[in-house]
Amino acid sequence: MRYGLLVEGAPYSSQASHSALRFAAALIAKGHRLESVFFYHDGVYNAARLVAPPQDEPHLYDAWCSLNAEHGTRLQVCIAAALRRGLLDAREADRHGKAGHSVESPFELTGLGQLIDLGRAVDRLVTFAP
Amino acid sequence: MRYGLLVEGAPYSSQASHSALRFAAALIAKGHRLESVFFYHDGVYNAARLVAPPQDEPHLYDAWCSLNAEHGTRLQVCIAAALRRGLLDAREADRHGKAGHSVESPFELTGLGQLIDLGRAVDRLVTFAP
Amino acid sequence: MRSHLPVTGDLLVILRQVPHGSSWLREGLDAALVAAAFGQSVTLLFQSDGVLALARGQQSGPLGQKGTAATLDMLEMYDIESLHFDLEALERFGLTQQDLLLPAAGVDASSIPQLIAGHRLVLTF
Amino acid sequence: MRSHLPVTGDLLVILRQVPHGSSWLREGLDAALVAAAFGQSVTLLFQSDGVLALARGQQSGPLGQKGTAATLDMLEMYDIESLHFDLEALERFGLTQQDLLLPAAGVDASSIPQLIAGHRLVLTF
Amino acid sequence: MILHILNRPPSSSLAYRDALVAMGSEDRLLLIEDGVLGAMTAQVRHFQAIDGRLFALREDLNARGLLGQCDASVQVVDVDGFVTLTEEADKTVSWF
Amino acid sequence: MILHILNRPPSSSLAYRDALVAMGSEDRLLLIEDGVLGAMTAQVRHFQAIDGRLFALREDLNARGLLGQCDASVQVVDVDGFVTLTEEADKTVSWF
Repeated sequence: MRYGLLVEGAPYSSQASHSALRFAAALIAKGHRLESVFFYHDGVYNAARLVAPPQDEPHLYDAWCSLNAEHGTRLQVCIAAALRRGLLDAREADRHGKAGHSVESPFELTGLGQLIDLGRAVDRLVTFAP
Repeated sequence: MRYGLLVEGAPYSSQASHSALRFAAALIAKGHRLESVFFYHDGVYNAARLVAPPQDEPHLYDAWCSLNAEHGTRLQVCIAAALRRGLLDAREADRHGKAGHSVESPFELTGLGQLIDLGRAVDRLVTFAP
Repeated sequence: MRSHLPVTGDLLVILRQVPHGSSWLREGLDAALVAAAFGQSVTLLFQSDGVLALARGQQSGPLGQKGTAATLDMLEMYDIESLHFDLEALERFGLTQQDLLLPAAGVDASSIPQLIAGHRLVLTF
Repeated sequence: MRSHLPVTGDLLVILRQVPHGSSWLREGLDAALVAAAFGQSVTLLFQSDGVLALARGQQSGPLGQKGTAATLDMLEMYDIESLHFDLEALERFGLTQQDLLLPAAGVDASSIPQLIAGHRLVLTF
Repeated sequence: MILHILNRPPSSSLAYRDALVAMGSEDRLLLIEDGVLGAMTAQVRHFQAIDGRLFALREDLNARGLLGQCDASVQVVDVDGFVTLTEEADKTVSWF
Repeated sequence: MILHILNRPPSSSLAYRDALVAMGSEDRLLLIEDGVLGAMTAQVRHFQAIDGRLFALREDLNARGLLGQCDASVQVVDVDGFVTLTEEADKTVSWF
């Protein structure tokens, strides 16, 4: 089956990201395909490129990147939710006249329409909330 | 009286920052002094320098900066909570080998000990949680 | 106004949070509006504390926060006309249909499973 | 073990959240440890769902998340020995003192206001 | 006197129980943010144990259109009144 | 059959009421994260209306040291079982 995940919790603050990553690994191991993870609400904070978690905690950012690298899962971040939380890629930073950026590939800023498309394209969309 | 505030909610996600800013203005107008706002838990996201909120919403980041500029209120961010959420100043970014930074003055990354000091120094410490 | 079930469609958005206290309500309404703009048939259910999103007399917050009442006016523009609210929750707050700022259909608890079953995708906020 | 009140001190940290589900518990314990390291006298109260922080048998999460059980072992090292838990909450979960991994004093609901009154600063997590 | 501050409504969160249990006989409770739902006539029974010591923040009632639904037993204060309550209290405790 | 997923405990949040009201007669409820507190023998009465259709995630019970407290009426599944539940369901709805 084709799956999509909707992640709405900030990393480390809530267990949502941990649960979603665990579920992602399990569904892929069972032979399903994970098309995309869409980050919304505080879930957009998962895309913050500068995270420096303690050594003895899971590195959630790297885990998302691995999911993308190994399985081609897209990491889509709601742009409206991201901008008001300080998450800008180089293009948006430029457009808003800010020096520096806080989001980069493989995370991509996209419109909410991509969440609707995802919901239409996949067989199952599972939400992990804070 | 001398006041301190503890802010634990992310901006825009919860009302905590709005309530704290409103309370700050009122206590200062009544002749009290606001020594410091300490940001902990998801409150540390208030320090994200790249925020680009919609035009028709209050600009919370700028409001914090005004509080500092006009009243000398310190804006202290728990460094441990900040690092695991991707909030690094130039010095921490350098120390962790990251290019770019997401926190800058007047926000300052400090240890939790500063919260304890604040609690000891002020007459009232009021918490705004998500 | 009572709801005539079954109501079916592409997307059901369930709104359960209070206006102003968090961004959930706004983000839920944004999802509904975008889905409608993409040509999906969208139904809204205001459940639990979410019924207060429909209360008359909402205003901006003291810092000028918009809240969500203005966004509700946009629902009609986007052809989202299937609005439902949790009758039991309205009663829990001592409100009546006259206190609501939009025409919406009351549903009792036993009808909510049908609403959910009738939509391909359900998002809760 | 019952608590002998009044208990007084500089800082009371009230812990009300479940291990693993959020960072509240960890951040509350960190605040307590730092305060103790700064020479403050610190009391902990595990209230409501927070009593589960004291449950025996906690483990790492499936991604290797530490949780907070290991941090509890550090309390003694930092001379935080005034540990209290909400008796009613323990009962709510069907647990007894034998299920707890640390010696702590049970307090009934009527004693919680005294604990709060006895400390200069109270932080809730 | 200690000022307790609650920002969750009793209609969806049981945080109000933790706050009530923690209150001494002179303590006061201020409802703010979504907590003001507890001040509505249809909800205020959750706080009957502290009748006369219950406050609600006017700005938060207003923003939600609920000022007219606020029970007569609740003392409504604006943000200046919130500051005054903290002046009069020995300390504050927040519940969420 | 629809799979409902709940991550809040009935001891502090009333989200479980919204979930139960929303469940059809064949639907299933999976407790995850802090929601697994509801699977404890002392708490499971909140879910008696859906007896036989209540599941709890093993990993989350384990991390909290609560596997031994889980009521016999609850079907404990690991994360593979979670995936299977989503395969068998027409869709999922999350409550929080």
